[in-house]
Amino acid sequence: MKACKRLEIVIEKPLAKKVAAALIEAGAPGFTQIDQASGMGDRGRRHADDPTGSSTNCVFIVACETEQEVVKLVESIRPILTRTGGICLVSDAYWVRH
Amino acid sequence: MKACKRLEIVIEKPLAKKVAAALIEAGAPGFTQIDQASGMGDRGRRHADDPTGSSTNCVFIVACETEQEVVKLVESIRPILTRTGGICLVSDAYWVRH
Amino acid sequence: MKACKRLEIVIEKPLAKKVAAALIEAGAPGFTQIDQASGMGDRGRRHADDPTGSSTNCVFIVACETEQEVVKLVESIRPILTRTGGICLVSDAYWVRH
Amino acid sequence: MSDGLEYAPMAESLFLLNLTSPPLLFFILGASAALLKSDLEIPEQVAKLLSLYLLMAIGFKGGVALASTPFSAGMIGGLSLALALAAIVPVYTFFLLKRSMPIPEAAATAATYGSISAVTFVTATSYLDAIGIEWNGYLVAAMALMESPAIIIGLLLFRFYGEGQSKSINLPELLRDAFLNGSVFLILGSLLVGYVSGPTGKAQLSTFVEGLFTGVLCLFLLDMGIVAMRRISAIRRTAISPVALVSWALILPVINASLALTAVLVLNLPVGDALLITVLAASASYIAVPAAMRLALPEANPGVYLGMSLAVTFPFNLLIGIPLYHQIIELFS
Amino acid sequence: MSDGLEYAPMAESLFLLNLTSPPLLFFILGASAALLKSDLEIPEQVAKLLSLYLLMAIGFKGGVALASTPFSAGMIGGLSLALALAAIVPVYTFFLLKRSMPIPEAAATAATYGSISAVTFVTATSYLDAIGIEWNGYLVAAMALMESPAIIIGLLLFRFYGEGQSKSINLPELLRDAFLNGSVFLILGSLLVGYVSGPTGKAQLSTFVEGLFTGVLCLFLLDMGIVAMRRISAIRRTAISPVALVSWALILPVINASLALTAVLVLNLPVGDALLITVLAASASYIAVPAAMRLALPEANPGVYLGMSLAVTFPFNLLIGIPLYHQIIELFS
Amino acid sequence: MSDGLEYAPMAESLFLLNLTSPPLLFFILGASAALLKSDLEIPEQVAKLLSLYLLMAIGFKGGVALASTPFSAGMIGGLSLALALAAIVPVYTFFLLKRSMPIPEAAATAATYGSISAVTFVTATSYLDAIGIEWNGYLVAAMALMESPAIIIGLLLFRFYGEGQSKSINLPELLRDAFLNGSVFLILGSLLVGYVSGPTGKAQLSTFVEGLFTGVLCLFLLDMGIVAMRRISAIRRTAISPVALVSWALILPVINASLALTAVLVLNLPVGDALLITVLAASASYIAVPAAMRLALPEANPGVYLGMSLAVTFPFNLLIGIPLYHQIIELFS
Ligand SMILES: Nc1ncnc2c1ncn2[C@@H]1O[C@H](COP(=O)(O)O)[C@@H](O)[C@H]1O
Ligand SMILES: Nc1ncnc2c1ncn2[C@@H]1O[C@H](COP(=O)(O)O)[C@@H](O)[C@H]1O
Ligand SMILES: Nc1ncnc2c1ncn2[C@@H]1O[C@H](COP(=O)(O)O)[C@@H](O)[C@H]1O
Ligand code: NA
Ligand code: NA
Ligand code: NA
Repeated sequence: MKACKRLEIVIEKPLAKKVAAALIEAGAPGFTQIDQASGMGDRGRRHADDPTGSSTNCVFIVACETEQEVVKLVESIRPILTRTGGICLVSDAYWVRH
Repeated sequence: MKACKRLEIVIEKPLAKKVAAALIEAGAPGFTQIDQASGMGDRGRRHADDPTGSSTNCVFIVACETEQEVVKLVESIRPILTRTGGICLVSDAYWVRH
Repeated sequence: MKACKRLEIVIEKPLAKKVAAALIEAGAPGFTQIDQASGMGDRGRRHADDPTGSSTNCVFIVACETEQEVVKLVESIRPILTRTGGICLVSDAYWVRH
Repeated sequence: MSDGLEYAPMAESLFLLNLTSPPLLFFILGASAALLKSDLEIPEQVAKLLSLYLLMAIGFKGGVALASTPFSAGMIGGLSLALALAAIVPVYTFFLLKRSMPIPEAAATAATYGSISAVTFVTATSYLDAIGIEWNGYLVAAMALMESPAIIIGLLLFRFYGEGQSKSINLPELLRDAFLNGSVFLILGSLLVGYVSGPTGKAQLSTFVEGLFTGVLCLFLLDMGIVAMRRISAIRRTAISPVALVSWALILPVINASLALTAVLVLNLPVGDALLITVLAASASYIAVPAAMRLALPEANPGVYLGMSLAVTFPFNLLIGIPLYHQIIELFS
Repeated sequence: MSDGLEYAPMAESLFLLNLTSPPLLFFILGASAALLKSDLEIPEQVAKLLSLYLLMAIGFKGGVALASTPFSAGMIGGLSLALALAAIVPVYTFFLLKRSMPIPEAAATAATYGSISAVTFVTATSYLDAIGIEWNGYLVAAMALMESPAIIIGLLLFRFYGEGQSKSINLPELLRDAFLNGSVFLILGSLLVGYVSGPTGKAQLSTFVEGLFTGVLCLFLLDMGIVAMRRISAIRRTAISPVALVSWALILPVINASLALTAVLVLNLPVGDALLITVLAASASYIAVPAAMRLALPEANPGVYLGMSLAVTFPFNLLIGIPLYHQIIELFS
Repeated sequence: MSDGLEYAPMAESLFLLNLTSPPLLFFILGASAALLKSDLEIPEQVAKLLSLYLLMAIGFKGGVALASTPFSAGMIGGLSLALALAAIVPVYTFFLLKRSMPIPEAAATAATYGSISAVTFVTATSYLDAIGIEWNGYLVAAMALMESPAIIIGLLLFRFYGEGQSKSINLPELLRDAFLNGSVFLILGSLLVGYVSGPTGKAQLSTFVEGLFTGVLCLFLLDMGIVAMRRISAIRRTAISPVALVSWALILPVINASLALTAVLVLNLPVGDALLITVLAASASYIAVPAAMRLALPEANPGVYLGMSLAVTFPFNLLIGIPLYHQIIELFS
C-alpha cells in the first residue's frame, strides 16, 4: 500500500467530456466516472431524469500519487468548475498495489 | 483548499426522498445522490433489479464545512437509519474552492 | 462514531460477481456496489455503453472495522485485481453507529 | 355427480390452457433462471419501462371501453363491491395475522393483501382475452381505486395497536403518498385519457396498446419470475417461521377470493367481471404498498410482506388461482 | 364579418381536437403529476430510448417520403425558407433580449429559439396525420438542418458583444459539436436510410415506425410534461424577473411564427408544409442547443433558456400554437 | 464460362440488396457516427433491452416453427453438423493462432470463433425473410447449442497448453457459467415457450415478435456499429501486431465458412438452412464468450478477441459474408 490522493469531482453531465479530456491532458493516471447522479447545490435541485441530460450530474474519482499531481489536476479542472458549478474534494488514501 | 468533512450514506431507495428532505432541512450546503446501487449488509443481499425498486440502494455524498454541521446532519438522518438499516461514514477531506 | 477503514474497489463488471463472492467469503460485514461506471486506466478508455457489458466498470465500497479485516479483504481480492486490472484504495473514516 | 365429472376435465383444460399461455410460460422461465442461478437478468430501468407500459396500456384500454359502455347497475354493484373489499380485507387480515407476527409486520402485510397486484389483474385480462370472455372497462378503475385504501387502513391499525413510534405517522403526507402514488396516478390518468379520446384515440394507439400488450407482459413476467424466486431466500431469513409465512401466503388469497366469489355470485356479475374482481381480492400488492410501507412503517421487515406477496401469492394466483377461480365461477353461475 | 363567425367554431373544434388527442392528453397528465407532486417518473435511460426511437422513426419516414416525391419548386422554396429562418431568428431574438438579460443569457436564448424542437415538430406531424392533412417528407430534412445554425450564430453574437471569457470559444470544435450532435446525426442518418431503402425498406419497418409511433410519442410527452413543470421552479430561481422570462417565452414563438406565417403564405406552400415550417420557427430547442450551450457558454444560466423553452414555449406550442397557426393558415390561403 | 457471366450480376444484386436493407444501413450509420466522433450513443440498459428482445423473439419464433414441422433426416443432419462445427472449429483455430499470439489469447480467440454471434444469425434470417427464402426453426436451437461448447473447449486447451495459473480453472463452475449463461438460457427457454404454446401462442404475440423485429434489429445494429468502431482503437493498443489481428479476423470466418459450406453442400441442405449454418460457423461471439473469458481467463487481453470479433469479423459477415456465402451456395446447389 502506498499513500496517495483521492480526488472526487461532481459536475453536470454535459460537461463530463470536457472534464475527462482535461484530466487526461493534465496527465491523470486514470479515473472512474459514475454517470446518472442527481443532487442539490447552490443552483438548486437536479433530478437526473430529463431526456436532455441537462439536469444530471456525474461523479469522477481520480487516484493519484503525489501532491503535485493533485495540484496539476485541480488546476486543470478549476476553470471548468468556476464557470459552471459543481464540487471538488481531495482526501488522503492508500493505494493497494497489485 | 479548505478542510471539510465528507459524509457518505447508503440507504434503500424508497427512503431516499426522506433522507434528501432531512438533509435539506438540517441545512446541508448540498449533496450528491447516486441511485441504482446494490449491496450486502445485515439484511442480506440487495440486487437492485426488481421492478419495485425495493431492493435498490442509493448513495448520498455530502460535503460540509464544520464538525458541528456534520453532527447536525448525522442527527437528522440517524432516526431514519435506526429504523431501516444502511450505513453512514464520515471522513476528512479538503474542499477545492473555485 | 467509531474509527473504521473504507475500501474502494474499481473493477470491470464481468468480474463483479467474483469480487462480491470473495468479499463475502473473506467475511466483509457488508458492501455497496455501484454498477454502470466508465473510466480510464492502464488499459485505456472504458465506455460503459456496449451491449456486452465488457467495457463497463463497477465500484465497490466496503466499510470495515479493523486494520486486520482490511488486510484480509485486500488479500482476498488482490489475485483478481492482479490478473485483470482495476484499482483498490483504502482510507480512514468514522462509522456512525445507529 | 355428473356435475363433478364434467367439472374435472374442464378444469384440467383451463389449467392447461393457462399453463401453456406465453405469459405464464415466460414467468416459469424466469423462475427457472433464478432457481438454476443463470445470470439472466432484466435491468431495473427496463423493468420500469415495461411496467409503465403495462399500466398505461391497461388504463387506456379500460378508459376507451368505459367510454363506449353506458353506466349500468352492474357497474355500480361491481365498483361498490371492489371498494368494500378494499376496506374489509385489510381489517380482518390484520386480526388474523396479529398472533403469528409482530404488530408492524401484521399491519404491513394486511395493507399488502388488502391492496391489489396490477400485473396479476393484467394477466387475468389477458387470460380472458385469450379464451374470448368479455370483461368491462370499469374494472380498471376499480383496480386503481383498490390500490390505496389498504395503505391507510393498515397504518391506522398500526397506529391504534402499535406501540412506541406508531404515533409518528404523518397522516396528511401519508394520504398524499397513497393517492398520488406513481402507479395509481398513471392507471387513473391513462383511464381518463382513454375515456376522453375514445375510439378515435384508440385507433391511433391500437398497435401500441393492443398489438404489443401480450409480448410486453411476457417480458415483464420473465422478470417477475426471476425476482419472485430471489425473494424466497428473503423469507427464510426473517425472524418468523418460514412455514407460517408460506402458509399464510397461500391461505390469505384463498380466504379473500372466497369472500369475493360469494359476493360476485350473489350479485350475479358477468363471468369476466366476476373473475377479475375475485383476482383483485385474492392478489396482493408488491409495488405500491411495499414502497409506501418502507416510508411509513420502516420497522416492519419487508422480507415478510414482500416475500409473501411476491414469492408465494403472486405465483399461486398466476398459475393456479386464475383458472381455479374461473372454474368455480363457471360452476356456480 | 361572416368570416369571423365561421372562424370561431372551426377554431374551437381544432383546439378541442388537439386537446383530446392522446399525445396532448398524456402531456397534460405528466404536467399534472409534477404539479400534484406525484412520484410518477420516467427513468432517464427510458426517456433516451423513446427519444432515439422518435428521431429514428421520423427521419426514416421522411426519407421514404422524400424518395417517392419528385423534386419540386415548392420543395426548394420550403427548404430555403427554413434555412433563412434558422439564420434570421437568432439574430433579431438576440437584439430583442439584450436589454432584458445579460449578454450570455441573451445569446444562449437566441440560439435556443433560433433552433427547433423535434418533439414539437413530431407532435405537429401527428396532429396533421390525425386530421388527414398531407405533408412533405423534405420537411424532416428541413427540421434537421435548422437545428444547428442557431448554435453557431448565437455564439458568434456572444463573441462579438460579450466580454471577458467570450474570446475563449473554440470555433472548429464548436462546429463539430453543432453538426455532429447525436440528434441531428440520427435524424439526418435515418432520413438517408429511409431514402436509400425506400418503399421496400418501409414495408419491413412499417409496424415499427408507424404502428408504434403515436404510442411512443404519448409516453415521451408524459415524461416531457413532468420535466416541463419541474422547470418552472428553476425559472423562479434565476436572477432575472420571472415575469419577464415567461412573457418573452410567450412573445418569441408568436413573433417567430408570424414571420414564418407571412413567408409561407407569400410562397403559397401547401397547408401541411406551411404549418410545419411555422411550427419549426415557433419552437425552441431543449435538447441539442442547451447541451451545446453548457459546453460553449457555461456562464449562461440554463435556468433561463431551458426554463423558457421547456416550461413555457413547449407547452404553449403544443396546446395552443399548433391549432392556432393551422387556423391562421386555413384562414388566409 | 457462361456460369461466371451469370454469376457476376446476380452477386452484385444480392450485395446491393443486402447493403440497401435498413438493418445494414443502420449498422453503417452507427459506424459512421463513431468514426466521425458524433456523440450519438445508445445507453447500456437500452442496448440490453434490445438484445433481450431479439433473443426472446428469435427463440420464440424458432420454437413455433419447430412445433409445426415434423422431425426429419435433414434436421438431424443439420443439428449434428452444427454441433460438430462447434467442436471442431475452436480446436483448429487454437492451433492456427498459437504461433501468432500468447496461449491465453489464442485459447480465448479460439473459443470466440468456435462460438456464434446471435445477432449475425438474426441478421441473416432477416436477410432470408426479405428475399423470401425459407429456413427451418430448428436452426435456432442449433444456434443456442453452438454457443457454449467452444467455451469449454477453449479452456481445456488453455489448461493443457497454458502455464502457471492455467491450473486454477474451476471446471464445474465453468460448465454452469457456459450453459446457464443468460443469453443461451433465454434463447433456449423462448424456443421451448414457442414450442409449447405453438400457433395459438404465436397469434397472441405476432405483432410483438414479428412486426417489431426488423425495427428493433435496426436500432440494435445502430448501436453495434458505434461499439464496433470504438473497438478498433482497442485493437491498435494490444501488444500483438494489429495487421496480424485484422488479417486473422478476416481469414478465420472465411476458413470456418468454407468448412461449413463444404459440409452443407455435401449434406445437400435447403438453401436457407445451408446459409444459416454457414453464417453460424463464420460468426464469432462477442457477448457470451467474452464475458465467460473475462471470468475464467482474465489474463487474456479482451482487446484481442473482442476487437477481432466485434470490429472486424462482425462487420465483415454482415456486409460481405452473408450475401457471399449465399452466392456460393446458390452456385453449387
Ligand atoms: N456540499 C455538497 N456536497 C455534495 N455534493 C454537492 C455539494 N454541493 C454541490 N454538490 C453537487 O454538485 C452539483 C452542482 O452544485 P452547484 O453548482 O452548487 O449547484 C449539485 O447538484 C450536487 O450534486
Ligand atoms: N460494511 C458495509 N460497507 C459498505 N456498505 C454497507 C456495509 N454494510 C451495509 N452496507 C450497505 O447498506 C445496505 C443496507 O445495509 P443493512 O441495513 O445492513 O442490510 C447494504 O445493502 C449495503 O449496500
Ligand atoms: N488512477 C485511477 N483513479 C481512478 N480510477 C482508476 C484509476 N486507474 C484506473 N482506474 C479505474 O480502473 C479501471 C481499470 O483500470 P486499468 O486496469 O488500469 O485499465 C479504469 O477503467 C478506471 O475506471
Ligand atoms: Na387483495
Ligand atoms: Na425556432
Ligand atoms: Na463460429
